[in-house]
Amino acid sequence: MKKIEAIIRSEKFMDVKEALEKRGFYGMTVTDVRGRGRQKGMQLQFRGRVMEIDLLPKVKIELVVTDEEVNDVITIISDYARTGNVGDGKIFIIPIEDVVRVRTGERGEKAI
Amino acid sequence: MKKIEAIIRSEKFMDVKEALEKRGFYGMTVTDVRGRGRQKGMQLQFRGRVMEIDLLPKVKIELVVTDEEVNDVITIISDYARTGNVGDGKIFIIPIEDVVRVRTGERGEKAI
Amino acid sequence: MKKIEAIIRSEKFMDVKEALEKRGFYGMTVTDVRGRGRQKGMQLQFRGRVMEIDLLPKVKIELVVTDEEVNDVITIISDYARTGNVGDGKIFIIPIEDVVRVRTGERGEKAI
Amino acid sequence: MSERVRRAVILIAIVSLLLLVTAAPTLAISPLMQGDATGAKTLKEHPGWPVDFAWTLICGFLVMFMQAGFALVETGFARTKNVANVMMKNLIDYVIGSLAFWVMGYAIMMGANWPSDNLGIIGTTGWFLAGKAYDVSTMAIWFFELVFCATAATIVSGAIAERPKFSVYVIYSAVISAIIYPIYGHWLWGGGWLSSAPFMVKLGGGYGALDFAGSGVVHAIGGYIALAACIMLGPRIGKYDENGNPRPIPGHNIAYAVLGTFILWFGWFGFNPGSTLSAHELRIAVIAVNTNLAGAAAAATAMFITWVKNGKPDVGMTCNGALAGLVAITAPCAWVNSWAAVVIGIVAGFIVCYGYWFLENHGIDDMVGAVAVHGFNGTWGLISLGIFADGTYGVYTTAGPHVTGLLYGNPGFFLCQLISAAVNFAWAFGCGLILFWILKKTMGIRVSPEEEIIGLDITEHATVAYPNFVCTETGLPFSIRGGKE
Amino acid sequence: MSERVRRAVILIAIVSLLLLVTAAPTLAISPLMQGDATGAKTLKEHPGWPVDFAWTLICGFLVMFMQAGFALVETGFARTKNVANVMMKNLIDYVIGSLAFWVMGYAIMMGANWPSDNLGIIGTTGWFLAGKAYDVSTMAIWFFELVFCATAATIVSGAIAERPKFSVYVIYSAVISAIIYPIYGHWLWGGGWLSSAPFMVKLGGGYGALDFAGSGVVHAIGGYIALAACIMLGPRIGKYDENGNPRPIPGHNIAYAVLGTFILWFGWFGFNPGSTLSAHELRIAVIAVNTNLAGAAAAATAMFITWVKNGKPDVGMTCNGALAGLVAITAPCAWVNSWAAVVIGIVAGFIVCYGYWFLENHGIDDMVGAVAVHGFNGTWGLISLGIFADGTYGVYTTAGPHVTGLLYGNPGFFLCQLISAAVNFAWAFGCGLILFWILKKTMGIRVSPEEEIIGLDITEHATVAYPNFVCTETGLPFSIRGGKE
Amino acid sequence: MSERVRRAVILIAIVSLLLLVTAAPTLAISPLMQGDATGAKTLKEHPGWPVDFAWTLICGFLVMFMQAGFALVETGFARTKNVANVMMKNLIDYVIGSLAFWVMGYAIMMGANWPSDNLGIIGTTGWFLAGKAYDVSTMAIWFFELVFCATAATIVSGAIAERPKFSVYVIYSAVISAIIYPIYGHWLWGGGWLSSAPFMVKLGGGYGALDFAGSGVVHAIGGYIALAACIMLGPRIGKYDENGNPRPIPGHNIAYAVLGTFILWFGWFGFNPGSTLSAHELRIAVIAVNTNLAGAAAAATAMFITWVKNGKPDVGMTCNGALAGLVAITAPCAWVNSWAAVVIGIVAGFIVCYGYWFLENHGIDDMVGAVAVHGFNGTWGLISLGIFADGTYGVYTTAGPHVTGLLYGNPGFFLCQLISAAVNFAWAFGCGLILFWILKKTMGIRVSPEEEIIGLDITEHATVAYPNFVCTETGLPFSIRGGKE
Ligand SMILES: Nc1ncnc2c1ncn2[C@@H]1O[C@H](COP(=O)(O)OP(=O)(O)O)[C@@H](O)[C@H]1O
Ligand SMILES: Nc1ncnc2c1ncn2[C@@H]1O[C@H](COP(=O)(O)OP(=O)(O)O)[C@@H](O)[C@H]1O
Ligand SMILES: Nc1ncnc2c1ncn2[C@@H]1O[C@H](COP(=O)(O)OP(=O)(O)O)[C@@H](O)[C@H]1O
Repeated sequence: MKKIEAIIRSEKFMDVKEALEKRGFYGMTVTDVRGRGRQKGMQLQFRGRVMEIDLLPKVKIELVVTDEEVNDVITIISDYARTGNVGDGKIFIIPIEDVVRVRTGERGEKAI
Repeated sequence: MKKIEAIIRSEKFMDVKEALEKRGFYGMTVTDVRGRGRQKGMQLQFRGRVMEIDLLPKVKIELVVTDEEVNDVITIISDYARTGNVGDGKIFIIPIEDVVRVRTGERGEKAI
Repeated sequence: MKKIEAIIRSEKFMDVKEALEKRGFYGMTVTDVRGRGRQKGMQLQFRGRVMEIDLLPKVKIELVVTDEEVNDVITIISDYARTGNVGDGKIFIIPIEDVVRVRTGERGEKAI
Repeated sequence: MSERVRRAVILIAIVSLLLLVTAAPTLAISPLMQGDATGAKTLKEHPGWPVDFAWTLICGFLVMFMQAGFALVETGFARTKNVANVMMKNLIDYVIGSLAFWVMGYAIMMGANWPSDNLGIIGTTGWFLAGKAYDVSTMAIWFFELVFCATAATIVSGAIAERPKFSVYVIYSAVISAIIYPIYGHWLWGGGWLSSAPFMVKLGGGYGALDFAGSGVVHAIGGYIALAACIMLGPRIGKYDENGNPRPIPGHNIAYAVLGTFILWFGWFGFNPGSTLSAHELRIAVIAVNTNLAGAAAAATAMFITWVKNGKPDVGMTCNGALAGLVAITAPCAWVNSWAAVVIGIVAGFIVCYGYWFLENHGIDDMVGAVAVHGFNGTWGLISLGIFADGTYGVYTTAGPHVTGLLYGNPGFFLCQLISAAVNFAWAFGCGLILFWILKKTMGIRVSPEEEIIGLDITEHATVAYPNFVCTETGLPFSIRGGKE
Repeated sequence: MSERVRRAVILIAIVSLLLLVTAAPTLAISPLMQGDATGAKTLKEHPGWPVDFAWTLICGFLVMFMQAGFALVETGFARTKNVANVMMKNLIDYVIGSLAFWVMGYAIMMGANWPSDNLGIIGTTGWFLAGKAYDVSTMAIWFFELVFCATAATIVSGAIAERPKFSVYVIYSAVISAIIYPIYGHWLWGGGWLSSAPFMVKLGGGYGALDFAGSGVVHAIGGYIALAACIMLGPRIGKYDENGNPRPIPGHNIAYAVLGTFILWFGWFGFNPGSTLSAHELRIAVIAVNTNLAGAAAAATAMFITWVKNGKPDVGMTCNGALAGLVAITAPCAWVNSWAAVVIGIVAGFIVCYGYWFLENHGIDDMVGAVAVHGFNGTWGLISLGIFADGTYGVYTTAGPHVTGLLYGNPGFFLCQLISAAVNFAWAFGCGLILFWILKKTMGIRVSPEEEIIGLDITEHATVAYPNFVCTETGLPFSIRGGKE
Repeated sequence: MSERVRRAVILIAIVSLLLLVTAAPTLAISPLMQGDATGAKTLKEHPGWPVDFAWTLICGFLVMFMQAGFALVETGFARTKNVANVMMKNLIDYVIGSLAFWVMGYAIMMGANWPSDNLGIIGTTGWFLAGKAYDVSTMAIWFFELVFCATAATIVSGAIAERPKFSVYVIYSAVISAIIYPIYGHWLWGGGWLSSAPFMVKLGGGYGALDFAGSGVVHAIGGYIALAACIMLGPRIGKYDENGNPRPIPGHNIAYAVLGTFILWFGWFGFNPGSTLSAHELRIAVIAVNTNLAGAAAAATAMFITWVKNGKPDVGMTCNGALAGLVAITAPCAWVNSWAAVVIGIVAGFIVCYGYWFLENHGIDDMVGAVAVHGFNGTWGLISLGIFADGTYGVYTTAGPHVTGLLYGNPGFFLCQLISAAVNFAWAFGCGLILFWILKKTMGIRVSPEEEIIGLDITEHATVAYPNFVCTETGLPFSIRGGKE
């Protein structure tokens, strides 16, 4: 089992979520984060003085899936989160040793 | 060492925290997240029109523990976070290669 | 590749960020979390009655780096986040199996 | 639609119908038996009244605006999950109160005395503002009394917040505005027995119990009903630890609380000076000054008390202090000098701090401190009037007899005030207990523990106050361990 | 600096210059041709006027404060990413409106009738408040009319929020304040044809169309321009699902919305009673009472409607309900009794709920419900005045002829009101369509979809309303799937 | 309890005791030597005064409400970690100011002239509002002057926010309200030398320096004390980068800032028109119009300046612009025509933008822009009065001599105003420097860097303003790199 951690643009989240849902990936955990990378921030003003913001709001989606599903999920997320501009985000694949469903105590793949 | 990532109901957080504390698990990191899974969301209204919310607020607890402690912690969290209804949450076990205590620079298990 | 998860004091975040930037570590994802450990919380009052707060605001920095860079990053973070008092935080090193850059679909180290 | 709702709605439908049927005749198309609805006659008889009408109405507007102040203070002291509910309760008590006071509250409070002019128990004329009550003067007074009534009603919402059923609150709003508040109001301001019965007048030396702008009539009534309601409801989940020690549950927005305090202070200038109902009473200037000084003295006192106690000045308690001083000066504002106003304020500052902590230590979970602010200090207002009245102002008017208190040699009047304070407490607390006891036995007054934990916004209104924000209770207050005195 | 901005600035520079040049002569240093600028003469002729000036001005201040109420209601119903923009629009429409009404709005509205006294289409004197208009009475009326004009202007901002270009809004603000509002205002309040043309007066039986405080002149004008603007702009991205079913987009702060409602209610006491422009009209007391009762009845009605419909009382709709009642009573407030006020309010509560849902179901995305609140209920206000006027008050004054409606045997006046309502709708909706159509064809009225998704705070003002908060749309409203009726 | 607190408390105890002892005799039970406390005599002598009392008091209430406006603007421009502290300072300066002005401020400001009637330096009667000052007229004036005094005091809190010790602020509040403000106030409004010394009156041509509602007396005094305080405190940590370039530190809630601006604008209608102290001065209408136009013109100007400069209209600066215009018109409001009001406003818009940026570039870290808004524009208000006064209004009254400025041929009066502006700056800035220098040397005026970084809410009040929200400074402003001009 793997945990897929995708950091994407906030404004693409809804599309990604719907695409995942259509392919049967319903469970997920979402966090609001701020990130920076190649994307160089943006300019805001405060009382007429310009400033540079270098941490931009992003959404982090965490999905735990079986090993076989990993590539599917990666493809879906990449497809739907992409705009082609810097700042589209990253997907990290992290090994998961075990999963427990709190409600039933089930373990392993059937608990996902 | 493992990282235990538990996603539980917000309203159960206090109970879980106290239970962990009683068994000696004090250190933890907590994040507010939103999640969905089998639980099908809830209905709210806005200006009289009903809407379906499908991401519900959850609390994510992260605890890094030694390999031996993993099962203890899983049991405690499961016991105290359980209501028996869908939405009780999940626990993920993730391998940790090393831990550093910033204050002292200690590494490994003694840094937990 | 590894994911470095550092939980540090909020007020040290700016220093750490600048230090990382100077050594060329620009990409990162930041989350606001609350944590507890040896640090014993703080006292606040509400309407004249004193209370003990045991979860304190911390900042979590996530950086994905190549295996060679891990120690560098650990040193930088430790150096700049340290005050020498309890509550300075922890750094966890987590294995990463793959990284995908959403924009280009690149995978592995070149996607970091 | 749940059964409970269905029943509520049917009830309301029936009541409304009844009211309209009752109303129809009195509202009959011929305005024969009405008062001076155009105002022409009144103006002719009293050419100086325009300024008094303007004064009374504008001050009334300010008092109405206090609703926003209460809403903010209470919402600020509530947790995020109950914000919409607290706001809604504050809106709806004004709404329901307006209608209830129109239907019957006013008639009971300001109508003709029953059983006799000498011993007024309740008023009996002016239902629906129909007939003779369709008169410009009556309307002005109705409006002014309404906003006072609504103030009394709204006090309770903050004290009992975060746990009662919303439907219960709707019914409570109707009952206090239609019955509980008007009756004590009648006794003091409607020519009822406390102010006008011969034995009271004799005891006071020419006047019975007094209350200039409502420390007792408005604030203590609200405060002691709140006390009864808090007792009947019990404390919020998590308010007391296993050993029964109180745990603070901080409000979610201190900025709202301070803003609300400013709005209330602002509105109080309508409340107290406006209560002359006439700008020809130039004493309004003294009243404004006294009001302000008492509020300031009490706020400073409360601030210093917490500063000394915990080493840091507490913001919430300073707000409570300001309100406490304003409540306390409300009864005596027209009859004391500025030095006395400061002293009354200082004492109010002590009362609110120690009163609040005392109640909290004894199992009364009053979210905003309303009992200490409005109840205890309302009583202190009645009593301090009996002490400090300095003989420079008459019975709600410049003309004599001028009112004097204990310090100025009139122990009889001081006794009058003690009687009034005791009756006030008994009436409000008693009615509160009965009302909430009946509601508890019939429909139940408290939401379920699950609902309470999830928050009333979602469970009572299917809404979330701040949907775009990440809100949390994990840091505070869920992780509070044992408050310390 | 983008091209668009450059052009806007140049435009403004030219206009300003023109204005100053025009103004210069009239502002000439000699005050020869001015009115009574000191007020000495006016006071001598009308020694009773100080109270009327004080009343009119203070009520005007309250109406000005309604700007804050609108700003809060609208901001509360907007998403976090548009907060600064909505606030800014509310501030700037008052700013631009003040200047535009000074330059020409007032002259068109209250100036001497053109083409003839009998058939006034527009007013023609008082530009820049110069010359004869430099007079204390004129100034008082200017101020009072300005704050009404600004109310009409600001209604639109909430309806169309979250998508129009800010520059478009600036221009819109100028046009409504300088032209659209003043012209209909002239017809009703400036001696224009709807109120004073002989055929209207004959039809009404001694008076033409009436509107005491502006259900039609202010609210319906704003509401129907909003309707036109909503149609020209189209709904926000995400408001309708693939099947065209509306999806609720909850506002980010329900506490602001309720606070705003309280402030508006408070300000309405300036709006309605203040419209006598004189405290000598003791009828102000009746007006205050009617205003309050209609607001309360409508709020209660809206609450019960949602309670029955969805099983829980809705907070946002209750706020809308209160405002709907206040809008509806604004035209008839001086001419009806309290029973009628309650009935008018109850009907308003139904209109606002079903009106809002109807529009939402038909593709009109009105963020705050302004069309239902101000438009539909503005019309209902005009009509209800034609129905319920009970013959106890004259034409904006105590003196006769007293105004009667359908129920009291004057169908002619009822017809007058229907005509006025129809003209009102045609004028506002028509002008709105033309204005926004021209703007759409020339500069474009809507931001790009990308800008809309990012939010207008960043794209139009380069700012973030709450920089220290983590704000999210992932839970709400992005994850809403299909609203249900 | 820390040592610092202990000392503060003891100090306060001693002072209070002293005050009470001093007070006791004057407060003696016999009202023999008091003024007209009931108001009966005053009313008999001046039967027209009720409307003037009502006007003055209601306007005073509006000014008091400006405290809420200041609190919101300042809190909105502060970071989350200092919200409770900023709110508390705004509350407490009103509280302490009320008491200090009662004890001595009023006596110094409005008491009998010393050393001579011709050359008043300070006032000397009316301590504690006792004795002769227990009089309805005195009380009305006390109240009105108090709320002005509190405005001056509160201006400083926003400028120096996020770094001073709270205890220092308490002491500062007492000193400005008891001494600094009253003395300059006496010179202008208490019959002191600037307005009444023979050489000034001669220079002005029948009147000395004037200031209708306090551009100088209130705003510039507050603004220049703020400047001194900013210099003594130094900038906030992080305000300047290594090269000394300013970095913007955005406030946490732009909605509060705009709401506060609306409240201040609303309150200003009490501030300026109310300063006639009489509704018989029908000029109040002109004053209201001028006030509004200047605010609007300045807001529009500031908006366009930022729009041109950065390509987008800035919300915060537009708010500052509105306030700048209101400050500038405060002195001349009664003496100029509407065209001049617009011009004064436009200039104010430029002054506030470039003034603020200039100071920021020169190391003055003024969180809200108070020096530019209140200081520079206060001075501009005094000077513009000397330029534009058009001879249509007398010296605070309708009666002559009518005031004329430079443009209308009276350079002497223009000189008077320049002198007044210079004295004003010297007095405020000098006193500010001395006061904060003494406090710095004795108790220290600034919290430690650690405390500043953690935030004053926790370190000064042991509280958190929004405990249920996740607040962050990681996105903004901690990650701002170098502001650009
Ligand atoms: N090395 C990294 N470690 C952790 N998160 C990263 C890293 N690099 C980028 N990110 C996250 O990915 C987001 C997008 O990265 P960015 O480099 O701006 O875009 P792109 O991947 O399209 O080049 C960032 O905002 C940040 O949250
Ligand atoms: N595949 C998944 N990946 C990540 N998080 C998940 C996944 N499935 C569920 N979750 C998280 O667990 C929470 C509870 O899951 P849910 O399926 O509703 O309950 P249960 O586990 O009791 O069936 C969700 O709200 C979500 O935060
Ligand atoms: N076992 C743990 N698992 C996860 N997070 C931890 C753990 N222990 C500590 N932390 C995080 O590290 C932070 C600092 O830990 P603490 O023990 O207070 O300081 P120190 O590491 O300096 O002794 C905590 O606030 C918490 O967020």
